[in-house]
Amino acid sequence: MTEDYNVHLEEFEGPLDLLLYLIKKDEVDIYDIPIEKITSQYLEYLELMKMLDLNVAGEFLVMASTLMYIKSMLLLPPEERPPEEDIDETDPRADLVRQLLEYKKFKELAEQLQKKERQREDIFTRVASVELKDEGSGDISDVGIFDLISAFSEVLNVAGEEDLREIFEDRFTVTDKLSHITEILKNKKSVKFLDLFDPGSHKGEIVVTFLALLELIRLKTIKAIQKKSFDNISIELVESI
Amino acid sequence: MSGENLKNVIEALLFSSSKPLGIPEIVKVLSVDKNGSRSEIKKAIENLNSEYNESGKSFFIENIAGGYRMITKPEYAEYIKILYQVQPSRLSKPSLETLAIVAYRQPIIKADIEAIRGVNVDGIVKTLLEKDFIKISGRKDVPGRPFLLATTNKFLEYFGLKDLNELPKISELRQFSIVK
Amino acid sequence: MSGENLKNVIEALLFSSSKPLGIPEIVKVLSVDKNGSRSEIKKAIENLNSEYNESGKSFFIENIAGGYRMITKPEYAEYIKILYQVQPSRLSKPSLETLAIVAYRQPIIKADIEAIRGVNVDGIVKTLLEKDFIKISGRKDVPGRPFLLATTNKFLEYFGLKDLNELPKISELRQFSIVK
Repeated sequence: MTEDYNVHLEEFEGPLDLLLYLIKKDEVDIYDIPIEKITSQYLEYLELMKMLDLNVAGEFLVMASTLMYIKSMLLLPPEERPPEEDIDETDPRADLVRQLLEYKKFKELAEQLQKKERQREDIFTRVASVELKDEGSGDISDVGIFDLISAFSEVLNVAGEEDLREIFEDRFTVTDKLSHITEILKNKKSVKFLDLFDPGSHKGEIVVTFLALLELIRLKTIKAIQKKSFDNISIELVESI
Repeated sequence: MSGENLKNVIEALLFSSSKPLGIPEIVKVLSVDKNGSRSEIKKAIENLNSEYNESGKSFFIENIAGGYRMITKPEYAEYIKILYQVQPSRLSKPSLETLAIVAYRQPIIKADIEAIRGVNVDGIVKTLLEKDFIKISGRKDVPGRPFLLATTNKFLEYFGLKDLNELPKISELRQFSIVK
Repeated sequence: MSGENLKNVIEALLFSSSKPLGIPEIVKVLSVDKNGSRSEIKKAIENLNSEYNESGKSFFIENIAGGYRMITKPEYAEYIKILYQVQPSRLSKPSLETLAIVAYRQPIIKADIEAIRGVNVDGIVKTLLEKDFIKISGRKDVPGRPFLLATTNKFLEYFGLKDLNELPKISELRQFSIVK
């Protein structure tokens, strides 16, 4: 069912993005990460991603074991922890925090570059630039993959408590849903993410709808937008020529 | 060549080119006839810009990617966009992040980008190479002699940067004590 | 829209367009905001032209093929031609592919390049010879004694290679999927 539409998460985001996402979502201090809580949330997302057959990269699993290792280290009294080299703190979270901060720095630099990219869209050289665009008013950000997964887990909660790893029937195919979603969006300009899922529909259908959405986002046929972080997500057609 | 004539030739050159022109290129073109020194050329470009500004032209000359280019003022974008209803091709977040890492840490090997991003970047590096935003700038002198990656002039142009010094400073970001 | 503003928008449109713009196209763009009648637009273009003339600009607006276009004055053509000659042009994809074949298989005869690429490469080989990326390094000892082709020092320089041993291994290129 999902074979042809195996979404490569690499094209979206990685384990560090997920961790930063969870840290921001829970508004926890990056210098004092509640490892136990974050680890269990991380593992939940991993489960969801696996269930969606998102082709979870090995890096996500490596990070999971790193988190669990840190968790176990924190259970030991400080003097029994193996001595760390090069770090003047004995906190087992130190390396991870440093990696997160370093990555966060580049994420912010990337945002600065993105601002410059947008500014350039208002400038034309003598031979008209082909890279034109037409975008509505600002203050709307593109939605990250984890926002989508969060929204998706809400849908699943509504759908009931069946085993998430059940084998889905082949009644709904990603291809069907691809055209279904595109049809809806041709008629309406914008649709709320949650409205694309019928309440009470079969879980297989929900998963297929979600995969179709990811595929459409990857193909840049649609875009997911959010007015502010953790707000409701809406889906729009990317206007083509 | 008189100052007036020099200025006009430079204007004609800039006007007819969509790519930024470097001073050396302009010097070369002028040398066929008479010549203009680097400083004369720079002065002429400054004069052109003040003229455009005073007479309220819709365009000006920008200093970008090591060269000069005539572009429209941003305030006319809304009209020009109506004329060319084309989709923007924007870079994805992972691409922007990877570019940021290359830009600030260049020259850098792929493995070091991966260490920062925490994921494999084969696909993204390939796309960025194809789009000419980054280039292979040499090899690192370590076992395996991996390729070093660096940003290109196209990168500077795309983001509207004169040179790499114009990259947003890391200190302009919110302060973190990254180094203990 | 004031006359001044109308004129500026039209200037920006003409400046950024590579094709001649018809009055109806300009009317359409302006109609989004406020509007300009056909005669107002024509008047604005006339005004722009007198301004360019008075301030001795190197370009003007010509009425051609039922539309309007900004072009450089003929007297600057000689400089623009020189510019195109001195401007470093990027190698095309077919040129790069041919160059790659020569680089990895040198010395090689033209017929063997054609056998790999599946197309006639006369034009490309000629260009590469002119640009000094490849040279004739001898003749092959087969009937007809065809020329053998090899890369030059300029080739090494252009690609930032110390010597031919620095050429990326095919396996490394595959890593970035530069070759399929």
